[in-house]
Amino acid sequence: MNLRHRGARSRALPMLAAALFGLAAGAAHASDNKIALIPGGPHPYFAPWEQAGKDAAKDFGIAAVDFKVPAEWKLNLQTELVESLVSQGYTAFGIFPGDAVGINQTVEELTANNIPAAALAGCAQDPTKMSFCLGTDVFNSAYLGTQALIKSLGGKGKIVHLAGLLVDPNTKLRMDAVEKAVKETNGAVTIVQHITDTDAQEAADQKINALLGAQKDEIDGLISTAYIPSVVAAKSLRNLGDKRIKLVGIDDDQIVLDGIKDGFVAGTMAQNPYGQGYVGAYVLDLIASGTCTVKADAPWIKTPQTEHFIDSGTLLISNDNAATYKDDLKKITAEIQSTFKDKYLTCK
Amino acid sequence: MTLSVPSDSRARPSFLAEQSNLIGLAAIILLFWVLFTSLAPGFVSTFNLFALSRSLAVDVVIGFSTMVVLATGGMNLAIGSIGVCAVMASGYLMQTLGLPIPVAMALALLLGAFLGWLNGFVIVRSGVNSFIITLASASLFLGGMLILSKAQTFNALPPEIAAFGRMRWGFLSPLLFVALGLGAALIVLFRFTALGREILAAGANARAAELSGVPVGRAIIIAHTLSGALAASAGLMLVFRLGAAMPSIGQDWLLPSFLAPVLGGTLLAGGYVSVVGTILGAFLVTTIRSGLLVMQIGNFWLQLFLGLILLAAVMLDRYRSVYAERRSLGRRDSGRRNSGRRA
Amino acid sequence: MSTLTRNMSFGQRFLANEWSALAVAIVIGLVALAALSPAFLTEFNLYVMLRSFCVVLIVAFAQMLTLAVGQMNLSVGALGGLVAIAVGGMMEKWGFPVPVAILSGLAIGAAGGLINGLLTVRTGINGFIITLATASAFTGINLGITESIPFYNLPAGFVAFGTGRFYALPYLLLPPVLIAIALAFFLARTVPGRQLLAVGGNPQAAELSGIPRDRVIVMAHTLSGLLAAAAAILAVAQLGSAQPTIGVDWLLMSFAAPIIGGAALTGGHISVAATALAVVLIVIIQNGMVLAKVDPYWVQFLLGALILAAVGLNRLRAVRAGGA
Amino acid sequence: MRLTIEGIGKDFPGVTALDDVSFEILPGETHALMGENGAGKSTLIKIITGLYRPDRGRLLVDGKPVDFTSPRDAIAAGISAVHQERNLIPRFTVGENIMIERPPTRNGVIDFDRVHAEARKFLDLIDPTIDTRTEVRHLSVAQMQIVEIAKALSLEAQVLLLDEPTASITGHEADALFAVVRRLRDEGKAIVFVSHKLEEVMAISDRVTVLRDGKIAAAGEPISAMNRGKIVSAMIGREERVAEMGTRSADRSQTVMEATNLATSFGHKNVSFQLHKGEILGLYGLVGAGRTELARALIGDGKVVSGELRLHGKPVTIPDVPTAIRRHRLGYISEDRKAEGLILTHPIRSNVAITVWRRIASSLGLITRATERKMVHPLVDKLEVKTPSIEQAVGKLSGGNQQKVSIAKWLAAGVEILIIDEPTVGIDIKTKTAIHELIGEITREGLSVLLISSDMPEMITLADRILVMRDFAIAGTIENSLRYEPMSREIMALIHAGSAEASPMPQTGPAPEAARV
Repeated sequence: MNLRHRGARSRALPMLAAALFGLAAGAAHASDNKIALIPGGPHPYFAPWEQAGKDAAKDFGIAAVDFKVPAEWKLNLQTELVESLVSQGYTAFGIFPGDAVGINQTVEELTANNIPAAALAGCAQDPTKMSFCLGTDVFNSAYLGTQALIKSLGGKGKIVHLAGLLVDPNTKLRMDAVEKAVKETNGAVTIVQHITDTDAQEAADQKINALLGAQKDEIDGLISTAYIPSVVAAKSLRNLGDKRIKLVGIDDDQIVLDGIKDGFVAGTMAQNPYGQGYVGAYVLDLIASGTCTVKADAPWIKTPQTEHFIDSGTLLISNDNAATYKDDLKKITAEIQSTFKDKYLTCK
Repeated sequence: MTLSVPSDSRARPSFLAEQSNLIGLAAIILLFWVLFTSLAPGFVSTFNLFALSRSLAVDVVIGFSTMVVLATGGMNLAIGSIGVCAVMASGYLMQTLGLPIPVAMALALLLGAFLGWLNGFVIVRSGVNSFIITLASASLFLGGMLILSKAQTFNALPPEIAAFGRMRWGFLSPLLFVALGLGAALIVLFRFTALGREILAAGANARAAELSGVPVGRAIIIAHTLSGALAASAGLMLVFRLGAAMPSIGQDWLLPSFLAPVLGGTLLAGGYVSVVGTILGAFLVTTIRSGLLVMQIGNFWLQLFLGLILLAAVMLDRYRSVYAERRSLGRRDSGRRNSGRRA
Repeated sequence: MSTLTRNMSFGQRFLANEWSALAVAIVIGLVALAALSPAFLTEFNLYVMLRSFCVVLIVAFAQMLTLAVGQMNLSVGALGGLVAIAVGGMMEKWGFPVPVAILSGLAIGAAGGLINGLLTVRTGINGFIITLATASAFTGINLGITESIPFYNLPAGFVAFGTGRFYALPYLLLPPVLIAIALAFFLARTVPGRQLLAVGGNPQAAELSGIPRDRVIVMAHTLSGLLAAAAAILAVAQLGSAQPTIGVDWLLMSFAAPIIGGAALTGGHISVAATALAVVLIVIIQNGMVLAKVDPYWVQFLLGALILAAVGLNRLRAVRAGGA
Repeated sequence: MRLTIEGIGKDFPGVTALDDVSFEILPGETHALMGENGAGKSTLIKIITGLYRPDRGRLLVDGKPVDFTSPRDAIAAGISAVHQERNLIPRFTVGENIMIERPPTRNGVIDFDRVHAEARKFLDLIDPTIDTRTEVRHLSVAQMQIVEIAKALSLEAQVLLLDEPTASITGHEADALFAVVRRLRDEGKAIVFVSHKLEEVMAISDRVTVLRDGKIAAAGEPISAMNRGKIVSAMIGREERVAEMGTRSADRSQTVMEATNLATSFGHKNVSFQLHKGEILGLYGLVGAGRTELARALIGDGKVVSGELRLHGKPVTIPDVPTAIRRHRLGYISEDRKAEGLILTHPIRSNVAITVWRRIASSLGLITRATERKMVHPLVDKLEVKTPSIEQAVGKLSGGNQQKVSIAKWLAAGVEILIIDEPTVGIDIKTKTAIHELIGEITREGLSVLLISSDMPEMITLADRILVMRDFAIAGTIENSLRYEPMSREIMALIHAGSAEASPMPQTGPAPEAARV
């Protein structure tokens, strides 16, 4: 049940973008690689990966790019799925780590069998044999989100952090990020408390409403770093009719977007799942074919989790760009894909 | 229905009859293996067999951990929490304190045993249902672990740990042999020791056992201690498997821990366990899961097929045993009587 | 013996109630939290607590009914999830009117419970295993249909019901209260209700007394499924969207509340009032921990400690009342 | 209603339980059904009440064949029964238990006032002191039995089967029951009466059918044509043998257990007695007098709060049962074999060896089945436990054989003092004799026995001296003269001394020879 956060429903991200870049880059080198894109478990965030995989297969002439979902959010189900796909002849894996640390042993085994793997959407914790991590920088996203919240509060106030599963290592990172952003205000902003384990609907509903019930007059802002509490908090503020408390959430759930439109939510941190799947498949194909290798001295971003990070694009959706952010993400995807080879790979 | 047979004709019930349940289970597993092997060649690839053996090893030990408590007619909902406490302790001891691996492992096992003992002690002393006590202690232990570890992962363990997890003996993981070794020890315990017998007697009829001089309280405490140690073992096996000590281990153990022993014939009511049955029960579930994955059934629908096949398997086993019973009776209505009772 | 209950003082009679310790614990909790934080007794906080009480209570009842006949239903959550997305789907995709969707959802829940019951009785396989398997199947159907994507566009009136309130009383509280009353009445005063308890109390005796045991077990499972469905529909209203994840964390709580309320795992002994009080206690504990700004790392620990304390208090009561 | 049993047969694995059983139960008669345990009585009753279906033959009601598939069918046909097993719902009230088959309802809602009123009517026939609003779990065993009977009466069935209805009730209550039986008979109902107590059967039956090894040994013989000896020889297939107790010359010089002014956590006060080596000390009293509780306190399953307990002359305090067994060689056989005595699902081997596992384990703590068998076989042989194998689950044995296993267990443990609580409840005549002989034999080998029994003939047959207990205190001690008449008079006098409702003599059995059953 790990990492049930982030997520969005940008299914709509059209093939258009794919077709655009596909014509340029793909079709030339048909490959017989079978690539699997594996999320941590069933979650709406990953839905765009299916289309992204299909598009990538078509655009880049890959034999197969399949979206394979573990039956539940359990690390062992994810690793079993990976293992069985190896038995079925898959040659590369794009994985959202069901656990940032726990996945590494499996990746190590994959690379020992000359099967490359990349972390998509979320990173594995270094040291890891993942070729690279293309995703949302967990720390940075939480940091930027908190900064956005602080800005909307006018630089002062009391905030509460709503976080995901406590036993997930990423949760600790997010807590640190929030605290870092708060510390930079030199005491103008204070954290009242971190509320964790809010990734299940009912738990989130209960805890967040309890928080609002008890302290709605004392707190000024909410930063949510997980998918479900973002949705629940947006909804609760709307019920309460409270526009005073500012909320910055994560992901573009319809409820959150509506909240932004109606002024109950200050903003939300968008992620780019389609781009992660699409670019991830493209690069994995190059690596698995032996055409390219990962460059050691590329301009990687260093994060607390890994030294081989590529930002798939994080941007704040607010009232200003709620209508256009999808196009922004498309641009980012195109940009990453077209420059990836030169920036990060050494190719024959 | 007294069987008026003189006592000197003391034919033991045949080995086959006694083991018929296990044989039935084994036959069903065999059936699935034939099926999966013929439908999906990847199923018997060495890579898949290795992966299967490794998952099986952990599931078997988790099953044992619940089984020893089921023997007393109780439950242990805290095995996941005990497991993760042992895991984090081992991580701390190896990574932070730098203790040698065997020492750290031994201490972690000891911690698991101690937490199990604590469960047993409170259950016996308070006389409160083990379900409630272990429900509460599951929270307590997990909470204690979180307070102490701040949910930090230990991922700089000695490299030997991960190496052992990747090691292959033939095409099997050595972890499976560890699990089977534990199983052998449990068979000895329940068949050949006074303690094991006492645990079973306490589970079958605590009052009668007590009046026969069995220290029932002690038997229950020891069963829980053992359960704690086994939960810790399962946790440590995952440390080898994952090469890291993580606070999220153990959270999803509860259902598999019951599934394996109950499928294998261990009674929830207590008083009877089947070690081999638990191994076969875990084996059946692992086989089905792995087979479905290899056959590429489902994705999102996988759970449905898993449920249906599990249902089919238990029903097949049920009808096999009813059929066997009828043949030996030459009678029809025995099935009716047995129906329904008790989860 | 027969006059035992007659000659007791009020205090003794109170102690003899299964739920008295829970009631005491709840009062202590309320007083402590009210003293600790002025926000606790505000109208909105009371509303929040009552609202989070609703779904959990019905889930606890769903499990309680199978416990009553000495069975278990491990599929409460899975069935709930299935009903939740079915109701959501019917409203969003097919545009069913709300009452039709709700009735269909309840029917699906009852059908799922009926399947559990029939399989248990007809095959003679332990209900534990049957419901474990069907739980997996229900979840599979849920995920297969939704591919884990929730249904959002629910009728406004339905969603409004989930959030509306009359002062501190959420509208959402109405169904659980009605269900609790109906259930208490059903178990205490109707023939099928008594038969259900009789089968749990002594199955052989019930059968010899002409009670159709198998039919009663099937009935218990069916009602359990029905209640799981009711809880799921309520959860959908409460959350404002039909999430496939509804129900995933129901299982433990579904057992905890009836058992803390004194239900025996072996059947025959359950209490609607005590189960309800156990849910109240759990809700207060959880609310209190947010209110008291408990360090997240301590939340789990305190939850366990408080449950243990409540149980200990009840144990003490039982010993005092001589009912140990 | 005429119930015809025609050529009924029923098989179980490896055994034919009933074979070609035919007889008729007529309206307006009390029909005794006799037979030893295992003769097929219970199977027959289960067929008549719809729990089993016969493999051969058929049942006819008023000449028309019927096919019962469940107890509901039998009840609908007008047949009700008091079974040997306890068939009450513990957490339901007495009233509701009695009316459980057809609770009076109003608009579909159970009318509890009428439930209790109706139940009261039937309960009053036997025991007006039981409150219908008490939960059954608070009742004593005897009271539960009475509720069972009232429940069967409440159906107002045409055929009423009573399977050992007097097993655990007092003579007083039994008398009330017999009065009801006679009245029902006079109203034209048929009563089938199953009992091991010959005296009862002789006293209230009109006709008697005897089963032996699943076959009819006597079918519907008028009781006037039978006598005790004829019934017994029909049952066991030979002449009755009286327990041969041999000469009991207990040497009273050696006191193994001595209680002085004991008070216990159960409420006993001033309990004093002495038990000598090789002696059988009887402990008689009505149900509820505190006999079982005294046994419990003695073995450490309750607390002695004051007074002194000496074993072999040394003062002891026994904190728990294991200490009683291991250190003081003191054992207890419970009256409730199923709930407290044996582990029914486990084999004979485990049930006997349970007391000695620790002793027979090797230095590594290991026991093999072979070691256990070596220990268990001689005892099973010596006690003549009838079983195909010592791996047989104890639950599948007859009551008598179960009791033998209980005794074997304590012989294995090597106890010196054994407290035996109601050793022959629900055990048939032949086995009862064997159990009595067995108890005699073990005391001759030096064991001392504290015998608790409500069965007066049994007490007078076995005991050397009899302690009479009343209200958790010893009312007196009587030296056994072995003469039934004066002994029973003396005992009852002690029991009822000072009690307001001094009842007449117990109706357990006036026949003088009963003392040696």
